[in-house]
Amino acid sequence: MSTDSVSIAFAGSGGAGVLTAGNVLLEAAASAGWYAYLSRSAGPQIRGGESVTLLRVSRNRVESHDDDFRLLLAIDWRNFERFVAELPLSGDSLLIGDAEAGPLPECLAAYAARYCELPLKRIAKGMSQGRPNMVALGVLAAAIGIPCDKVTEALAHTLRDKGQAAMDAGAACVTAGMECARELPLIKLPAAPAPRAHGERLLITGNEATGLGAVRGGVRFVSAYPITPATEILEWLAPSVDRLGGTLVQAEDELASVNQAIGASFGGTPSLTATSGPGLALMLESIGLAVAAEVPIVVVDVMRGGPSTGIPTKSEQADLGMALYGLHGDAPHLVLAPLSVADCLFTTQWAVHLAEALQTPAIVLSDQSLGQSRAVIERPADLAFIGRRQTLEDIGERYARYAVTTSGVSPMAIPGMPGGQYTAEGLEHSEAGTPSGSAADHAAQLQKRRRKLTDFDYGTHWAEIEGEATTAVITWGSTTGPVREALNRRAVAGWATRMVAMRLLAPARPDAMRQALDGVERVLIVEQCEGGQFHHYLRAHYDLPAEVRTLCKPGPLPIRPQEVYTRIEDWH
Amino acid sequence: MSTDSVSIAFAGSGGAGVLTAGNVLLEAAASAGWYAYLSRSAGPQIRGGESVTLLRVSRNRVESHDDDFRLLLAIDWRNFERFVAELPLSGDSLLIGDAEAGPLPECLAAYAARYCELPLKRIAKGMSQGRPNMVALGVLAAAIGIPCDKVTEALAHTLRDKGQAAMDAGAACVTAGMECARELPLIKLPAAPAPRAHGERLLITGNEATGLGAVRGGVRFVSAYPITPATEILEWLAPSVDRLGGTLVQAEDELASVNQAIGASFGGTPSLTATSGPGLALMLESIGLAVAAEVPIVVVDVMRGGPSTGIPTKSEQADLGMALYGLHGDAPHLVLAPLSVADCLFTTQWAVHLAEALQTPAIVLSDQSLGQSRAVIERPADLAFIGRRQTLEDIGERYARYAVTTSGVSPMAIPGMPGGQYTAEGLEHSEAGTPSGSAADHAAQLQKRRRKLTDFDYGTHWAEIEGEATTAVITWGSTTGPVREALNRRAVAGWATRMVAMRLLAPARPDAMRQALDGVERVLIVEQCEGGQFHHYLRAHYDLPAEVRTLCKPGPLPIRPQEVYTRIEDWH
Amino acid sequence: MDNGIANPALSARDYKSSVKPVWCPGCGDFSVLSAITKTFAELQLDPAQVAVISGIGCSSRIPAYLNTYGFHGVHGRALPLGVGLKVARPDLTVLVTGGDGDGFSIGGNHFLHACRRNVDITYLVMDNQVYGMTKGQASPTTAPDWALSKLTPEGPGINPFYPLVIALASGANFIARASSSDPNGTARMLVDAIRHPGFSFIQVLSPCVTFQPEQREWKKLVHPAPVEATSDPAKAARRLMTDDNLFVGVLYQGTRKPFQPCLEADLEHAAELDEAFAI
Amino acid sequence: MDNGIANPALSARDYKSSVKPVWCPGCGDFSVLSAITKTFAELQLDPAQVAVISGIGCSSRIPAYLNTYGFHGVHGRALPLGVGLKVARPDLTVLVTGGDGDGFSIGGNHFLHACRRNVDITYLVMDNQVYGMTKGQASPTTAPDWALSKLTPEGPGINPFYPLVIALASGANFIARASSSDPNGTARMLVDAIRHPGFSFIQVLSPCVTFQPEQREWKKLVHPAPVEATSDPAKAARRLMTDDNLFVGVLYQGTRKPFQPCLEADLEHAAELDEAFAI
Ligand SMILES: Cc1ncc(C[n+]2csc(CCOP(=O)(O)OP(=O)(O)O)c2C)c(N)n1
Ligand SMILES: Cc1ncc(C[n+]2csc(CCOP(=O)(O)OP(=O)(O)O)c2C)c(N)n1
Ligand code: SF4
Ligand code: SF4
Ligand SMILES: [Mg+2]
Ligand SMILES: [Mg+2]
Repeated sequence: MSTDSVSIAFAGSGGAGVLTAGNVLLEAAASAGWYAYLSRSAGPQIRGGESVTLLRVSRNRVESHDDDFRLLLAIDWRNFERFVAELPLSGDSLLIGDAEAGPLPECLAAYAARYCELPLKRIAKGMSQGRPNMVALGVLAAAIGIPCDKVTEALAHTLRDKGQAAMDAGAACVTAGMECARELPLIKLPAAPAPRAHGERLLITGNEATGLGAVRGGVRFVSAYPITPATEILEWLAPSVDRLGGTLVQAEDELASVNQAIGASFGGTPSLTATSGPGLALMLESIGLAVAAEVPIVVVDVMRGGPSTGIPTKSEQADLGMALYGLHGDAPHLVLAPLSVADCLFTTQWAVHLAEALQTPAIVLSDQSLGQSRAVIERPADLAFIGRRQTLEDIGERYARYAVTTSGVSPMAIPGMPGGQYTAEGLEHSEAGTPSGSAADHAAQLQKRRRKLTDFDYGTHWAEIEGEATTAVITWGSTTGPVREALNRRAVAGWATRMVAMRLLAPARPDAMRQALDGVERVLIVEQCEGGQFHHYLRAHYDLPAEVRTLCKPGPLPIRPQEVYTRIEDWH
Repeated sequence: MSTDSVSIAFAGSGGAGVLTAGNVLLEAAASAGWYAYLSRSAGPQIRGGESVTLLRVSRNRVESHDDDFRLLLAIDWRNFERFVAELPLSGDSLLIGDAEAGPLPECLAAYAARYCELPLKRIAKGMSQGRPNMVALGVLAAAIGIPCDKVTEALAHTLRDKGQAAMDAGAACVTAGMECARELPLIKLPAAPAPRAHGERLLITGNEATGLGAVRGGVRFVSAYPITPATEILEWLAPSVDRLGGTLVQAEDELASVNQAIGASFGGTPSLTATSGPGLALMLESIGLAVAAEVPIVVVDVMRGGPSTGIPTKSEQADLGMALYGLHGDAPHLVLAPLSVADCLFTTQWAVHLAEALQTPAIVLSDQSLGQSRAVIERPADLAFIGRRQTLEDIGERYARYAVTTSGVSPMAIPGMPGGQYTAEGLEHSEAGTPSGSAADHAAQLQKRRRKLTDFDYGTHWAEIEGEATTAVITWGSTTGPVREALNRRAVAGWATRMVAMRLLAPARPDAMRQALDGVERVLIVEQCEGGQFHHYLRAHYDLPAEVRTLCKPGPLPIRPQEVYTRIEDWH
Repeated sequence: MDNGIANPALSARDYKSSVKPVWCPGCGDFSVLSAITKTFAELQLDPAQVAVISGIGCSSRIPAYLNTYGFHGVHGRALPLGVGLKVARPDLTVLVTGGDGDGFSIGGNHFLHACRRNVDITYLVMDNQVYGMTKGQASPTTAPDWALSKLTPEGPGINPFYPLVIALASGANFIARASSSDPNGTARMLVDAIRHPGFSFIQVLSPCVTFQPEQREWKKLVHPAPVEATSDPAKAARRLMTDDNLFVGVLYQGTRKPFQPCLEADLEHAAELDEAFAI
Repeated sequence: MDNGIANPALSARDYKSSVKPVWCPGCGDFSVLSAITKTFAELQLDPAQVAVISGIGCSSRIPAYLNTYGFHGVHGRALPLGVGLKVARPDLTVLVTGGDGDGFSIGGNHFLHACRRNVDITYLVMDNQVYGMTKGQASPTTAPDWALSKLTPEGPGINPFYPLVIALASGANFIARASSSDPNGTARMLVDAIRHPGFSFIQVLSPCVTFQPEQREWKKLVHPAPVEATSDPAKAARRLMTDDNLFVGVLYQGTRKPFQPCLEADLEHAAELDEAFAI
């Protein structure tokens, strides 16, 4: 458990407003200078079901949850047992319930000693427009020490469209809540870090950051078919890409959306679509077309629990195999994964750049835990690599769209360029693009399409590599958060460990990995997937040290730093 | 090059009828007691394009082509250069052309010394209803020594619907052709093996054998969407499954066909569909549903050149990755591959059995070279393992469709069974089938679905293992033919080699492989795929000896026995 | 558990399962669920002889709430599941259910072809002119100027999909519209639809109170069809030319023969088929 | 190579590429190809400003035979390729082509939704009532009793798909039927279709001489539409009720506004969007 941060949970059913209150607290903590990370878990109901908001506030950058929660406040306990597995508590966790909400549920009996009741509802009732969630907000703020003015500021911001009366009522509730928390044993946060200039940090979800990365990368056409948990990317992009002179089109299904993106990109516009596992499955045939016809597109898969419809609102890293190998035929393409909420921006932008530079589809594997969590992040620099496609410059005697060049990348004519006319072709073809079944053309085109990916200089972005040691942890995507935290704790405890968190999964780069594992004698592989897909991928494409361990766990529960820590410690 | 067999090629454009004549010769050789194997290659035209028929006749079982062709007869040379790569000739190959067809093409100049012209067209013109292909048939039969009566018998069989006059004309042409071949240097075949009773052997294509395996396995519902080179499976099944009291439905697309099969199987009828790469890609989402809802189906993918539309009429083994890993989420399922034309029957039947026994989808990876080739095979025994599903017997207090049993297989209620009502569910679910997002249910169901596959006793069928040696070749599917032939030649040359030809690809069975590789110090991996998909699969799931070599070549040219031979020989 | 054979008099509640719906309070789908159980009771169907098949969406959750066989498939593919099941098992009563997104957007092709194919199943679509489950995006039946989805902030801007028109144009054999505000009327219509041979289609106006709250008004706006059901497609087409999309009733009852291959064998053993290949 | 800008008078052959068609001798698609090149010449389109998009099938091979930009996509997905291209590049002339299998079977959903969406593209389907490329199976437009496919030896047995009816029912803005036996007439119609704003659909009867040889007779059977093109959908619908599927002419010319988002920016840099998240 981290000592630099405090993790709290806030539960309630129906329209109790725990998410609103949680977000106000997040915003308050952020503007007071802390880092923070918020996620939310809800029951299966479409609306009005029970839910819990999980918030972690920290002195340092933080983009995943801790091992356990120091404080749990419930406005009511309805169906609370649904969340208990997601809410590890420790012996000294503080539990707060509303006095009118009935007894502490059976499943929390072990923590009864640190349970106290507060009259949240009663206080709210006693105030004009009083709401228990706002009183609770005050309690929580006081309990961890978020300054009152920051909370009321954030509250005013949230309620700005509801009028002054609502804001005043909310502020009064918060004050009352803070008052009422006076007698609680407090769990003070370490002081906030030094204040930062406006705009140096962003408060953003992974899905929003993905959208931002897309438009920064130059995406100006987006096709959409809604699916949980990817929809927010599309919803954020709809007005945003529009303001930048592009557009978003809602398609009839994923077969249409991916082909719309391919069509738009054929026309020269960097294009993207976002989906989740079931939608990506439907797109695979056409992603293969983009490989063969060499049309850049970016497809974001915000992974959720599988297989099939699975657990649509929970996170898992189990679409890796599909993203890597799911296309028919030999179809080399790019697969990338953001390593944190912040990295959703960088990785998506990089994906656009790579797809455009290499004229190939890029699949970006985000997941629900990145996409739907909101965090304070450093504002990423406005990187230069806006997607640039190598387009036709001079028309030679005969333009050959699929010319076998040294790099494997062939200059692309864009409709409108005189003399560049060619047919983008999904059949195997000659350099000119004419359909061909000859062994020589097939081999040449297969090799060129592979070579352009393997020979490209990806620089150091392929992975985040930290620490010098003989023990290494290899991970990818969202599990990087808990891994990094575990390794930081090990460092504090005096144990060095190397971390290799992979951002670029395809093409495989065995040489880069060899260097990254130089001197490493044993590795732990961490992934959130029952079948060990990442582990098998590593075995298939890389040479690993003889001693390999795995921490492969399916969703929906996140992997906790302590699990990683223990799995390494056990080794000794 | 084999000395027990003779390989010949017969080329011609337009309606020259080289396929008909080739098939007559095949049938004649078969009924005279030889083994034989025929494949065909055609230009891109839908009809009337140039084509070449490749026939190998042998004393022993033969189900793939040899290294080169001893005889090439062309009725004309139009676009012949298209085929030249598929038609390796040796220095002593005999070339025959029609006297009126113009000079030997440039690309065959090297073989001019063994070229002779025959007046095929002129002879045909001189006869009533004479056709050059029939004259050529006589030439070929004489050249390799197929008895005249067998040829005329086979011809009569082929022309049975065209009337006596046509048969007589054909027979006269054959006789004239045989006559005209008198002066040729002959390439006599070794004597035919001893005659066999009618019905002990079959003359069949891989696609037909697949259909036969399906109905033998118990399939009684087939859904269809045409695609090259899988259509013939469906076309054979349409009337056949009907005669057995089932039916075939042509669907609007592959999304529909796979779901029709799942629906029919949910109703208790063993079901199958067949497709090729692009179609399988479209089916993946729904195959994941069959995994999650535990509904058996068989999907045959007759692989063709990829990626995308690729080379639809040519063979490749490059859909392996998609078949193994292409489903989203952790979705264990079966993947099998027939090892020869004959084995299409066994493997498909076994796939139906396994799918039914394990309540899961099975993907069968055949390919164009198996599916569209016709061969003489031993009639397979009528095996007992007709698909048997473990269905509901007693209704306990509460029937739990997805009960976590020791084997992982849960008795399945079939609509109509009183008290068995449940909802087949693609969402993660409890044992009862109620949607559940709980970590415990998810883990239990994921593990059960994996366990039922890994714990099943597959016996020895998972691979064909031959030879005792420290050097082994591992292969799968259709490349087994040339591998086996290469190893037989090595055996003749006094070198022992072990062969492991995998029929069951998923689930991976590392223990079985460990045993199969016991004592093996080095392995050669053979596959027809540019990207080394099989090689990576083996690395991912099995422990291989330190010394590993690969022979990974894309289509469309087949891997020849000599390539395998040389690749091993090089090692020394 | 009552399996419906011992006891000939089943009531609507005998067709309900114990699973609690995930729907929002007030959602129209509750009434549709009750219309379905009423229908089954009216027809005295053996629950074990009924299969209810769906795709994905709020409305597609229905099978789990019924005590019949059920299949909760993937998004948009309920119809081919139902078609395959019915063709292979003509003895079952097959009801396919789902939403406007599931049926007309991603599933539009199967709708077209199921109408053409005319297998004897019934397809009930709970039309709320929105994707409920994914939290409120435009569906094919949404008005072009509906600007409440973040995905299409200025409205989808495209011509709506008219389910009855398409059903008629592609050859459905029974076509009707119902309203969830009248579960008894819906049940009566569903009884007729199930009894009618061939492919029957019912569009049920079923409000999404969360994302299309103004649909609560539907119950006041719907009105009985001004004309009788017809078996003349031309008449039905003319009727639809002046459709306000709010009449409730049976539009069309055709006489096309259902698609149902005969499932009788004339061979006993599959191995008899080897003979064609014997040398 | 002539790029069409230097020379203002382009003839039909300037739009042909040097690739030799794979079609069977006598295939109707040859005439369609020539109708297309005639159309482009008539409109004097710059070949570099034209994109011809298709799926998979004999008919879908057309792009390679033209000297314009082209896209030979996957089976059934030509329309979304064309829609995406046109929306992102409204300056181009986008012609989508293909077959009845590609467009109405696997691609049926995109056809429905492209008609609704009304993007300003033209869709030309070479209807031969068969899957030519896969060697002769029934397509949606095949007669129910056509028993020449091994896949459906007793005929598909299902109601045909009526392309004009579906186009009208789902809101296409220009609807016509042509015959490959009259390439000049087809070209005239295609000129009108391309000029007409919004989604234009032309069904071209184009015989498959190999698998539907009796379609050679079409050239004798087709006849001009007995009535003028209308802009009234009801009138068009009535006209289709007595359709013998062999009239040739424009059925319907609507006035719906094409779907085309404005592509003007009001922000210069994407990074300006960060501000909404700034702390
Ligand atoms: C392949 C796929 N794409 C997208 C989704 C996400 N999704 C789930 S339900 C739904 C729409 C449901 O709308 P509708 O059918 O109208 O049902 P309602 O919720 O309105 O009853 C969508 C898009 C999915 N589950 N699968
Ligand atoms: C996903 C997929 N399924 C099936 C096929 C096989 N296929 C190729 S063309 C075709 C039908 C073509 O029919 P149509 O569009 O009418 O074109 P025609 O050949 O008649 O001109 C089919 C089924 C394919 N290429 N891809
Ligand atoms: S979101 Fe709409 S459709 Fe879904 S349950 Fe709620 S009210 Fe019903
Ligand atoms: S098969 Fe038919 S459609 Fe295809 S090229 Fe030949 S005639 Fe034309
Ligand atoms: Mg809906
Ligand atoms: Mg066709």
